[in-house]
Amino acid sequence: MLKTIVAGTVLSLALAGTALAQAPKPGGIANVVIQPEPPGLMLAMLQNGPTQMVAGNIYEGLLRYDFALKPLPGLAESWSMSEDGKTYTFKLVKNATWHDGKPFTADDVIFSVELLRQTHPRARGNLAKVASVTAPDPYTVVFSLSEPFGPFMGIFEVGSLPMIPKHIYAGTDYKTNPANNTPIGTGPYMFKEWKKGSYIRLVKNPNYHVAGKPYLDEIYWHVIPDAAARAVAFETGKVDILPGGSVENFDVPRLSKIKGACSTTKGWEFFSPHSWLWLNNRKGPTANKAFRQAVSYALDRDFARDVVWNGLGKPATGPFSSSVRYHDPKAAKYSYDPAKAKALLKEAGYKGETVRLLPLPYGETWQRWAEAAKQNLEDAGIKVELVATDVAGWNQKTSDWDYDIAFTYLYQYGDPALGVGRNYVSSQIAKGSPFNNVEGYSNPSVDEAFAKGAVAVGDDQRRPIYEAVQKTLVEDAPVAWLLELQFPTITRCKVHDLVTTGIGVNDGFRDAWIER
Amino acid sequence: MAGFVARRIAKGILVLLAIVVLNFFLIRLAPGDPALVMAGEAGAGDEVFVAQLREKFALDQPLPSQLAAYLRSIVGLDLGYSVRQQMPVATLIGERLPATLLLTGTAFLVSLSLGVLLGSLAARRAGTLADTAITGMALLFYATPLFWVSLMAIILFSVRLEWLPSFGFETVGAGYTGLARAADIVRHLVLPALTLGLFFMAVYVRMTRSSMLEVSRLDFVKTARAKGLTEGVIQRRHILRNALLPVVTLAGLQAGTLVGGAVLTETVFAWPGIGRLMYEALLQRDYNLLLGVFVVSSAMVLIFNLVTDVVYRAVDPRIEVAR
Amino acid sequence: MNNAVPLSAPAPARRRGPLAAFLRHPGAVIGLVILALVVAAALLAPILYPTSPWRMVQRPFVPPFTLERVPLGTDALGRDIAAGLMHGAGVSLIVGLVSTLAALVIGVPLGALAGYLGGRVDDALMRFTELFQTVPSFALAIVLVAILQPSLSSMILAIALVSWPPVTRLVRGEVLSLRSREYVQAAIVTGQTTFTILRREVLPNTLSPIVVLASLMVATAILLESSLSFLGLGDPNRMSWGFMVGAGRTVIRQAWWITAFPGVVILLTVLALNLIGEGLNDALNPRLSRER
Amino acid sequence: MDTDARRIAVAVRDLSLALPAGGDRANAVDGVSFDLVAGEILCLVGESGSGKSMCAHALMGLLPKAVRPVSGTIRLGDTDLLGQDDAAWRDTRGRRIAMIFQEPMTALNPLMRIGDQMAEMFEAHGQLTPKERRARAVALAREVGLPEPERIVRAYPHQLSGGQRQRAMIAMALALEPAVLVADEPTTALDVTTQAQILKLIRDLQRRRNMAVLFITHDFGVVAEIADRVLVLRHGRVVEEGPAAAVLGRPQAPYTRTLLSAVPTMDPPTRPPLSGPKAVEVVGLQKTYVTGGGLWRAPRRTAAARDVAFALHRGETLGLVGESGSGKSSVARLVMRLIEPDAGQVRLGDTDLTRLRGEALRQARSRIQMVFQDPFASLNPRRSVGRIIADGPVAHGVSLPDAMERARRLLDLVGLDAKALERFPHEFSGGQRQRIGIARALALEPEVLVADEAVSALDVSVQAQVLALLEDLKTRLGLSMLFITHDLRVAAQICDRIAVMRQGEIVELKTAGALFANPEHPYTRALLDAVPGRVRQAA
Repeated sequence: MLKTIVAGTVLSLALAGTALAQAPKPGGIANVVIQPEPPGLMLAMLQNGPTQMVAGNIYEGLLRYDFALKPLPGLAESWSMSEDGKTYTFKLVKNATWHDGKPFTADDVIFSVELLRQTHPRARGNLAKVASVTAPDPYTVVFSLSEPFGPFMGIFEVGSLPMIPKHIYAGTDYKTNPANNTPIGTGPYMFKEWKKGSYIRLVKNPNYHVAGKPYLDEIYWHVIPDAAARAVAFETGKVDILPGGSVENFDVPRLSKIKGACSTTKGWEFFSPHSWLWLNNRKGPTANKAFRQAVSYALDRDFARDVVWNGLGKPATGPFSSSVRYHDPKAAKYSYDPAKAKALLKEAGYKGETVRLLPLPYGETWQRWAEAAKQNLEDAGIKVELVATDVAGWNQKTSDWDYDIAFTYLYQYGDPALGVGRNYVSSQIAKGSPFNNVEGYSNPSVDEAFAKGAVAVGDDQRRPIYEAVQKTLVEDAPVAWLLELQFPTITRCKVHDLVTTGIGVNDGFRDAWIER
Repeated sequence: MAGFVARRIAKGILVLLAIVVLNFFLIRLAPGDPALVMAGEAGAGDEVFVAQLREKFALDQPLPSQLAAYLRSIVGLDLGYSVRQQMPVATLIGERLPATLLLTGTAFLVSLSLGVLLGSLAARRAGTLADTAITGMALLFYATPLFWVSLMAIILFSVRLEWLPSFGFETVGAGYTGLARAADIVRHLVLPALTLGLFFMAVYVRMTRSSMLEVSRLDFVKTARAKGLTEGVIQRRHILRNALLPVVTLAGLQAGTLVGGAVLTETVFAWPGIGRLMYEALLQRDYNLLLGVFVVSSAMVLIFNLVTDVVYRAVDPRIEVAR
Repeated sequence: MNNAVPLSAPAPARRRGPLAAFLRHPGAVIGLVILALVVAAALLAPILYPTSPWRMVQRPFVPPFTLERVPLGTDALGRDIAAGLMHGAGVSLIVGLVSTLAALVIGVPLGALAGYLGGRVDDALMRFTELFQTVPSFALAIVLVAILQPSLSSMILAIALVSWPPVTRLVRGEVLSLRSREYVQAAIVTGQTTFTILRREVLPNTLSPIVVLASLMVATAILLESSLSFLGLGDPNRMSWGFMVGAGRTVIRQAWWITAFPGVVILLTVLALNLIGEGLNDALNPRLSRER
Repeated sequence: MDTDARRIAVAVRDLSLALPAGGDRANAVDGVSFDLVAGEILCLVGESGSGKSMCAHALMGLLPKAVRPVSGTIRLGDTDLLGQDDAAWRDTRGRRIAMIFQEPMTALNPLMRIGDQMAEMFEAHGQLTPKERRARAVALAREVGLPEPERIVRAYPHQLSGGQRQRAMIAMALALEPAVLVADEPTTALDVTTQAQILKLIRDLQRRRNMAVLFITHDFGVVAEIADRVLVLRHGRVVEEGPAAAVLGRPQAPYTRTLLSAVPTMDPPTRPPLSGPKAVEVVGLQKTYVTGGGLWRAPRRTAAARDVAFALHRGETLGLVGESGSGKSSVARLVMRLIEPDAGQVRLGDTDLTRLRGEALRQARSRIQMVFQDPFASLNPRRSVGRIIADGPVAHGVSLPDAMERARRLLDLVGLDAKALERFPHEFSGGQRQRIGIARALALEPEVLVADEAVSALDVSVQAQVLALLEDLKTRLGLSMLFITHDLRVAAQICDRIAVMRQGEIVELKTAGALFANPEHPYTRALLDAVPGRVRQAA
């Protein structure tokens, strides 16, 4: 695990090295695909993927994270933690200004924390242990925690805790503030215009607080609803950048091989998207552990990766993605073994009831995957009916627990306390959200382990707790883990330094430049 | 005529209101709601978040009062507000409508004129090779799935031949103005308008042909022949003019549906029109926006039907009496 | 007033059977042959391809005409295109026929009532029909499928719900003209009940135009089904042609055959139905038939 | 007649026109010869299917595609028209031979102004300037007696009455002063008074311009009115030819004699007066049709029945005559309760038919039955003849076998073979169908028969047979009959009393003999005067 990260770092350094050989040249326009069209760009209100991708250029967080998820300076230039792990002090950059010219100060940070606690569900969870935020001087912010929180340094990237201008939002109704349509941040690019259904245009922020950056004059985010059309747009040179997930995976190998095209799978380390099948632990055949294990044995993950995902991603071994801290590869148990699946089904006393399988309504790849999974399960002797839904239907069915098996994938945010525990602890069993413990798994020992892991300080304390919990979960098979997903970013090779952190394209284009 | 128009408008408004009520309930029968969609897209969300969104969308109100509020605003010619897009529905539709009208209008005019031309040619040459070729081609286009032609057209003209752009309304960021911009838009327009128009052209070819054949058997055509008129004059002045009446009716019906019916073309060609807006609004359960699109496209249908009737009355002097 | 008998009196012998008229129409015969092949494919699919068409039988992207086992190649998951086409035939036919039948079941009685009863009933029914004709039909179909959530039955229902208004209008028009026909008046005069008159005198005589319209509606329904499936609104458990085109479009560049074959098959089927419709029209409505 | 003085305009010799294979005969027209002479009207007479219209169309080169000339010549001056090409035909049509058609309602382009359609005549032959053409159109309109010529040339066809349209057609045909005019049943679709005017117009114009006219008709009354010479056609062959007086007065061919004898005369036979009990009594019947209208427009009102009252005695035949739009058919339908009256009563014995509703009405209907006009539209094409006749009795509770037995008897009664039971309407001729219609009406053993133009669509010889049948049945079964017709000759033959209707009103009602001998109302007089052939017959 550690080794991979080191290797990754070395590789990225090597890439940085080649880039350094060519000095960045300012100027140029980046044409990027955005899919689907975001509902808005106000990052504190909306956390959709496309919103984050575009707004990551407009807003900034206090920190950024490298490929190994170590903190990098953002709007905070330095930081420190007290011995007891309960007090964190951030020094802010002094020359940052909002796009309307007002200076960025500690008051904005305090205001943002307050605002986000109301509007941002993930920030609300992440900030749960923050007792107070204070500003001893305009460029220093102190977070005091009620008890230690292991992953605290990992919650400050732009999508998780974006900085919002106090002078615009204070005292207003956040939801209807007109500035939501013309977002103002401190980021390297400023919002210019949005032609709904066509494109969003950002322009260079000339007063950006990092000298010499950014390099690009403008960024156009093109809305192209049809996946095939997006692929054609890249081929014909209409767009230069296809962020991860914007073309179907079937097209990735072909587009990557086009002359002058480069691709990277980096930039997703922070999110570490992890896919699995929700198995309804409450009722039906899936309530039976042996049946759930049978499902896991029946799935051909290598086929899914090689054929459905065109070789992208890797089979998931358990609840922790390999880029999440304390991932334990030894916890692995399930390989493709239809015979064993059949035996387990017999043991479970499965009598051929039809099981409803909910594909994830996010495009062709997921649909194909569901079709392939259905075949896998039927080969093992499970009778499966695919249930078609759209996004709204899927969300309703999963959050109302009205399913037997459902595809999903979720971000893990680098730390088990931020992105893993929510799916397995019993306190997170609640209707109305598709992201909590939807499967309804309840195990007191797991609950306790995740509680302890979150407040333990230091890797030495946290690692054994999490390794144990991985073993328990794999054995109980509350869900059937599938693949660690990779969403390669495809660009023209003349676009440099687009992906420089573990947050990838979502971290903004502040380092990117185009060779001309 | 003014009375007729007023009567039709009054009737149209009633139909529109009925459509609003019907669709209002219809849409809400769909599983899920906009709050869930947004929560889902966010990749994170708890009950508080979803509840906040519901409040924001005014979904926490009882259904009848939501309908009453909507009807009130509709009567005031206000299509409401899309909370999801953070914009008034009218603005959103207003931004998309010109593109749709351009696309469907072009497709309509091209298909109508080509269809009538080819259809009358086929009728005149009924039974000959030219007739067989034209009707065969029309039948082929009529039977071809629109989306399939679109895909094939993109492959051929955009990818293989690189003659025409494959998607979008114009070259974004090229900074064209004036004529250059118009030319650019036209280049983008060609493929979607043609593929959309092919089907309708087929319809008009068939309609014109059969209508002309039917009219050509009427007595007054014999009268015209008995006058010693040339075949061209007979075809043009006597047959075609009368044969066009049913075509006008059909065209009126279709011009209306073209407004809302270009979902497929707009999706495949990434044309920023309201057909696509409707589909997206549906998937996002953006109720106000979806209803707004329905209201506007239905209103368009009614307007086009009215225009057709007015045209019909202008062309056919008999109507006044028949009514 | 004096209705002279037409120029060439239709002597009894001149009337030829509609079947003969139909079979003399070369297009209709071609259409019939194609349709027969499609029906045969649907019937033979479970025999020739007993395993599910969803089964991954070969490596993905096998081009057509290279492997004997998969003559038309495989799709992105290695499923047999030929098997998909065969099994899809059934779905297309079922959707086409059942939705058309459903539309007729809605449309014919409404049209008959409106046309025969006239007055307020007619007015009310026509306003109702207008309502459905004013909303763009494809958009309405999409919304309906989305509401009901995609499945074979919801698709059939949606297609039926958007395609009945023309039936109603046609039947109404026919009934309206038949109502004043003398043999209908004769039936009234001889004291037959309204229901009997509709069933015995009126509706049988609207049959020809309805049959013609229905054949075209089946074609349109198959197109609609494929369009909905193309947008991903099809039944995920049924292999259908529209689904195949939709699933193949993302890989159309690498594997043209995945989209091309089902596209061609849809085209041919719809074409066949249209040809049959034209043939039926010529045979059953000789008034409208082509130039002698 | 001096042959040298006759200027032959068109000479038709041995003309044969072939029908497509598979028809009931090989040739539509078989070896027909005739001359069209300047200043003379040649009437081509025959029943339907005689080929008379084909001859007319052959003269214009307007034969249907399937009909080909196989032999013979049509000489116009030095040219054989049959041999000329399309361009020559176009030059001939309108300029040298012009034609008017049967249906003035459909023979004019509905979308063009009358004047423009007249002007087209000049345009087609490259004559005059557009301005002159318009002036000539007005002059022509005036010549054919159209009212307000300046205005009417700007009108559309639908704004004209049937007679005015036929005048417009004639004006068009005369525009280029053709030597020959072909008139194909030009007055058949017109009311009798209008017919008289149009016949007079044609006659006048023909004399004034010294044209040769080929006049196609099936009506011997019209022949008597207008013909100089007559040519009788049967099955495409000439049966008899000669001067009008000779053919009408001393017909040689048996067929001609049969035809002529079938034409009803204007002298009603003397009938014993009837004053038995009233079978039907109609009191104060009112019906006004309201069309169009709405919030912003005043509706158009047409009176179909204005205070109509009459009684029909048992065993009596009451004729209801009038022109189109007089309301006679509406009265028939009101009596049948096929339409609802605005006011008034129809009493059937003691029963007030207008009061009955639903089931009671359905039951009462068996007492009064109807025979319809159109033999092709009055029988359901999809039901066997047996079922058509039996449906009524079955609806009134008779078992199907009994009803079929009754149908068999009725077929025998109306003179049809019992085998007809199993067959379908399209297998029968018009006259046979009308017999089936009568059988259907009789199946319910009614007291009253309403015959609405029951013989109007039939050829004259068939018409005579059906009339005889009706007469016979009425007497044998003791029926009363309300007989609606536009044809005064028919009315004279069959009716005991006759009511003359105009604009929804009965203007005169008396016995047939009295009405013809001594018409009182001016409208009745006008109607009687207009009957074609009356003058010559009287002379």
